[in-house]
Amino acid sequence: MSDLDAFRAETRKWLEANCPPAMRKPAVTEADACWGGRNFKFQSKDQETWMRRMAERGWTVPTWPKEYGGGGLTKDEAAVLKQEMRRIGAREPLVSFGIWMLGPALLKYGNEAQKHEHLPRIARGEIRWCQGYSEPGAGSDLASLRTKGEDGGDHYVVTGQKVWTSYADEADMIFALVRTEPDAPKHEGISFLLIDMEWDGVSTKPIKLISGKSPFCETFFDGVKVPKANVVGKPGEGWSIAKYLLTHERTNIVSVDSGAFAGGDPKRVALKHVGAGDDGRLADGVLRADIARFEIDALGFFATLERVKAEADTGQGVGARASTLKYVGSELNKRRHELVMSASGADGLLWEGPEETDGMAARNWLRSRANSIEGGTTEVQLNIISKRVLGLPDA
Amino acid sequence: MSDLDAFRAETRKWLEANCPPAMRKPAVTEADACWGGRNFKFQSKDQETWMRRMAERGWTVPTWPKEYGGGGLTKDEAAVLKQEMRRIGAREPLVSFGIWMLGPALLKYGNEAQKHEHLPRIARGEIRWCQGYSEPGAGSDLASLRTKGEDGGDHYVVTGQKVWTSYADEADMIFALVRTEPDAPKHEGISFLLIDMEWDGVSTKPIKLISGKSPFCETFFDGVKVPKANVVGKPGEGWSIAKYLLTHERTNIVSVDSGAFAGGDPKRVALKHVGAGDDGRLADGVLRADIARFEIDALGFFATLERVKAEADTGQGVGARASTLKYVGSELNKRRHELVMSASGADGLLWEGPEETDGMAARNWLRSRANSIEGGTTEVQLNIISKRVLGLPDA
Amino acid sequence: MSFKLSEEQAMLRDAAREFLAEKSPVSELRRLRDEKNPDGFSRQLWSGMAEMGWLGVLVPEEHGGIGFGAVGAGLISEAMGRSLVASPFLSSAVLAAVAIREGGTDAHKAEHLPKIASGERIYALAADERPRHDPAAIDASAVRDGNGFRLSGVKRHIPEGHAADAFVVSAMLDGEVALFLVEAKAEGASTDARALVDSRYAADLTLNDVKLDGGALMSSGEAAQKALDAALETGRACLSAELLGAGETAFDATLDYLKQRQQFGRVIGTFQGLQHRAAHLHSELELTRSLAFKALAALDAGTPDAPMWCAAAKAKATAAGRLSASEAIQMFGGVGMTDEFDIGFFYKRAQAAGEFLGDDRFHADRLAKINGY
Amino acid sequence: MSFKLSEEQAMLRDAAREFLAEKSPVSELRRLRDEKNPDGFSRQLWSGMAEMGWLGVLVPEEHGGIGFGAVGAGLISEAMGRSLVASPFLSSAVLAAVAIREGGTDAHKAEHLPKIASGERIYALAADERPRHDPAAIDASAVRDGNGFRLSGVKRHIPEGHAADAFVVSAMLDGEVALFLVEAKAEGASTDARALVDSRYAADLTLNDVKLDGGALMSSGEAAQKALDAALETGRACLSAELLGAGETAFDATLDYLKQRQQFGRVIGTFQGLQHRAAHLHSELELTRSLAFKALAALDAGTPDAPMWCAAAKAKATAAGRLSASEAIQMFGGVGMTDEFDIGFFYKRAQAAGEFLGDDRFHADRLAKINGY
Repeated sequence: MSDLDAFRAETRKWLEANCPPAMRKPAVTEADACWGGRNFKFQSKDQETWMRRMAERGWTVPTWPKEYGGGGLTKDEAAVLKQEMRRIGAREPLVSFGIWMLGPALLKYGNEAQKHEHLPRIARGEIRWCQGYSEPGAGSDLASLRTKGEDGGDHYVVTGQKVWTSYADEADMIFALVRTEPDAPKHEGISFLLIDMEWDGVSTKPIKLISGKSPFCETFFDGVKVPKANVVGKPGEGWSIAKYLLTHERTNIVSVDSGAFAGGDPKRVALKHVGAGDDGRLADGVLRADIARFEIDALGFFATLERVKAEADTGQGVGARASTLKYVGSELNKRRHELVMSASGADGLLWEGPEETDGMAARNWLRSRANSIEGGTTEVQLNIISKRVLGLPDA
Repeated sequence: MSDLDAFRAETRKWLEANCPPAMRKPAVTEADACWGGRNFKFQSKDQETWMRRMAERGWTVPTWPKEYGGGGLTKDEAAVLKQEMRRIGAREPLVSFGIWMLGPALLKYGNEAQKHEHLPRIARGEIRWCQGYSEPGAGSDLASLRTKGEDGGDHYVVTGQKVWTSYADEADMIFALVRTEPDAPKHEGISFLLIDMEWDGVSTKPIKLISGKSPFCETFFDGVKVPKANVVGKPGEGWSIAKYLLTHERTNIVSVDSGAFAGGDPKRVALKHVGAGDDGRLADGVLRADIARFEIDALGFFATLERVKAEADTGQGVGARASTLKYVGSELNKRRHELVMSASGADGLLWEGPEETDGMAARNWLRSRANSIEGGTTEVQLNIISKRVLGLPDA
Repeated sequence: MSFKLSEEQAMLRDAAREFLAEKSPVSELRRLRDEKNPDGFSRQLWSGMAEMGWLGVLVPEEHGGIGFGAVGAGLISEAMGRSLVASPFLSSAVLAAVAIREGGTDAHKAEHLPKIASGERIYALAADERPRHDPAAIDASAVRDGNGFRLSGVKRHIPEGHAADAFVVSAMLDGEVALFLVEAKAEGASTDARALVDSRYAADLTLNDVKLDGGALMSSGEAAQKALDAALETGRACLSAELLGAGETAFDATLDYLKQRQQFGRVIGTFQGLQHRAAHLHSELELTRSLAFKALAALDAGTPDAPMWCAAAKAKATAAGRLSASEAIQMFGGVGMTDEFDIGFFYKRAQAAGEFLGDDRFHADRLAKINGY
Repeated sequence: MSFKLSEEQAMLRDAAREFLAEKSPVSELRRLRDEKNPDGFSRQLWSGMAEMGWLGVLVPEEHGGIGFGAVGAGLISEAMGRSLVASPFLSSAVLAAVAIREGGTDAHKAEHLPKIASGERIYALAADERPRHDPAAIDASAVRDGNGFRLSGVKRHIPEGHAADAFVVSAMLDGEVALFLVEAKAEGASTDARALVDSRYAADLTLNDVKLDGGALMSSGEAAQKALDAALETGRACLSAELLGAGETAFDATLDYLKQRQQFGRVIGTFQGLQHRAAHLHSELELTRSLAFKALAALDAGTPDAPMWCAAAKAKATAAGRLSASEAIQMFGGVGMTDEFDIGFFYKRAQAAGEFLGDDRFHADRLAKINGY
């Protein structure tokens, strides 16, 4: 038996013994996820037990080094763990921006003190992080940020405003891009700071979207004192770190799986709301044609995800192809929602009502419009494809 | 009875008496049109009679002044003449680039000698003109032309190459843009010259297109001596004249009428080749959907033509809107041919065969691809719309 | 049939644009929504519109209207689209007015048309029963009962139906379509208001063995079908004009934004990728304008191709209205997604107005049927 | 089912690309056309392909093939698409080979498959009878005659059918589909070669009371239908791969052109309007590649969803192939319209390969049927 087989057997046994049955059902609503943090209220005892048991083994962050609270697993072992969790339908024990974003940044750019201070708390779900990149008016031109950190000797005095800070109102800390060297060139005067949301001068305000309530906030810094020990990497190196994380984020798209389309499949909605005609087929031939073309593209998209993964396994990497997936996937999802709305007819227009699901179709449809804006707009992806993949020249 | 009514009565009577019955049937092939020129062979005695009778009255060019061989009609009278010709289905007695393009240019920019020399011969169908603007490699950037006219005292010595000169192999003369002032800025060193195709050093070669034979030629100038008396307008003014004519040409699009779609209506072709399904409707639902969407846009296009004409009548003019029509109309026509091909199935793929119509569908389809290239590409039209109609700024 | 507006029509258009821009800008819709106004529209504005004579735009002069025809109604609808005016105009002044005008007895016309024109009462057409527009699918039915009828069924998605005082209801009678005039307060009739995505309301009308006297029957058979069709086609053409107004206004806002918004040190309107999309959208709106007014004029002229033009207009206006608002959101970027900006209101209304009386897919399919394939 | 090629498959792909790029560049198609070659393909190249073993790619080893399966055939097809190789590969090595392999008796397999693999004889599948692909519409029919049959009908649009020595013909027998093996020289059989837009030939096969012996019947009923379907699906997946190869090559040529062509003092590849369209086209080709190989792999795996993948692949490949070639013409501009440039050949072949065995519309409609709507 190879080491990996032994690991698999062991893991399977441990999961069987330690994953509470309630944690083997798929998460349905956002509340089913464990986000951790100082003020997090566990939904159930099982949720807490599951998270703590996994954290104890470092398996909330399986590939991080053990000294920082991780599991110290190899990539192959982590893949086995994932497979075994899937096998029994086990939920992720902990989700957080700390795991997805800050962690990788600290592992690559942080100093030892920062790693020891922050990574274990992320791994154990003690501190919930949020991300402070975007600013009002900056849009796709992320580097045009104006939040400033004035040198106060051993600290910076930070003043400015961030926007689209998801869950800032529930987070304990924020990692933020701040312009600390005002005279440096645009991309070189930015630092990557770690800021506690409880410090004086930090406040947040939720953003209402066209789809209604949202996890997004505006976050304000009004003369917040941030110790220089909380700069990740070198002062002025913030842009490189942010770019590294953006690529990291985009690559994650590849982990989208087919389940993403559950709950709003245009053909099912159409068959329910429109029904079949005399020839036994969906009565509106034009809607049928549009759905068929959508399905062809959706099949193409998922087949491409599969292919890109297969090729990444053989060492070709995902790279700028992530932009193709981001572009196709987000446009496709908008089209899906648009078709669901068309197929739903007037029922889809419902905004609120006595049932909890009332208005869901419309709100999901509206929310989907942001798919081609957030995480790099469709226009930015097309620019990246045309330049980095196709090699077309800059103007 | 108003003067216009009197004119109508008189015209009706004259047409009745003078338009040979054979000339009251619609022109079907290109050969049915009378193009005139030194070497023109009339298709029939009737064709010749009709052209000569109309030319005698100046009605081949009804609004040109009488002194230049025109009819001297007012705009309203010319409209009445057109209506009366349509009433009996009378063909145009003479078609030519001289009438459509050179004539208007000479009327606006020519000197008296030029007008007296050239306009009457155009009106009487004696001289057939072609247009020499485009050059190999110039494409949309028309002004980047390199055909040069070196100053030889009382003449220019012209050397260079033109392309897309329609019917150059059948034309008697060419009006051409030639760079006569090599040191002037790009748009200011160009002159508008009148050149006889029989002069030494002029030669032509037909261009074969993807659709097969074409009226387009390459035209070569190898040290051709062109008297300075043959410069229209001032030397260096050629670009303004050409621009004036391009606008003139684009505005002509507005005279496209619904008959343009005759012979290749996707729904008719589909009903013939695909047939109806069990529900009595066109059997392929996706093809049906695409044809329906095409028809909606076609209705929209023709309604827009009608509206633009109505608004032009009330003095709003066509102006940059011609670009919208050009864009929509040419893309629509490409779509039409594409649908006809899809509806025809393998029959549409036929390239040649015993029947004269064999290969027509495919050749027309291929020819239509040039619609969005010739007369200003789709991209150029979109640029014009975005800048001149929408007021978006230049980069 | 002409694209030239008469002097009177041009005056109506200018008056409608001016009045509504002043009295009911988009902020008014936002206010109504934020204060959770139970009507979803302003009764005061409704009176104002009545005073302007607009509620009688499709009502003949002899019944207190101004008889400006479909083009007139379209011009008002277009102006309403420009600032997303919420009101029962479509239901009462268009759909119900035409249904009664074309399908009512002289007595119905004399009694109800003046009240529509004066705005004294609000009427609505109760035609649909399915989630997706399908006015031919009628399960509601009336049975004869003495001199009168008993009517049962559920009519759905009636725009502003919660505010209607009376309904024109399509139902089956003796195996044929018939139109009935039913009071909202009739015993057995009840409405159920539903808040929609566009911050307006639609109602389902439940008819539970409603007793009607003989005078409630407007018409039946072919006459009823013709009146119903006339009302629906006029409604579709007016919605096309409204979508045109909304689409053009969203586009204007986008153009303004493109001209001032900076990214990467450039005004974003200089990016050719956006320029070409804007030029395309402009063309789509040009086609929409032509089709909407062609359809309205064809209705006024009563030409047999009017249904084809109405189908083409509603299909194009739905698609172009949606494209205009969605391109607006995309070009505004993140702020376009926020409730703080007005663009979302345009996008939502485009969807609702697009869906009512059949969306682009419904009408493309219908156009194919009309044209024999 | 995996996207990873085996080592053998990767070698096949590389060999096919190399061999065909060298022996049969696009100029070869032009030469065949200009010299009015009556075959429309090179017999010498055909022998070369046979020597490489490719004509037996779908023939089991026991019958002289290499049995590389659909993925193998797709890799060869893709390489053929890259330089628009004209040959009866699709008809003989794919359609007829699979039809005989799946629907022939042991005797048919033993006799004909080795000849397909060796290239000694050319075979073709005669399935369609209508202008537009519709293999279920079969009017051709066979009647029993002693121990044999008499066969009549007209089968249409058989690619390279003019060069076929024998045909697999679908016809009705006793009210069921049946497959027959018919020699081109049989009395009463005649072909009529037609020059197509892509400078290749297709033939109509007229069967006028052709007398066949009992051994001509390959299979009938469900077995025949299954064999016919297997052949058609494999053909569709291979055409998808061919369209992918042609589409990618046209796109590469366009990218090269965009990088060097100057207009208005700039390389035109710097115009964002063109950049975004190129990026979109790239995405479409990525999806096409995934779908084509997913379909081929599903055929080899024999999974029940193979028809769905084949429909999706052929629909996408047809649309993307057409888009790639038409964008090429548009971006090349006027010169793209001239016969002198190669782009036109790609556009023409994209249309023909797109149409054969069903275009994007046919397959989108079919996908909807397969998926139950």
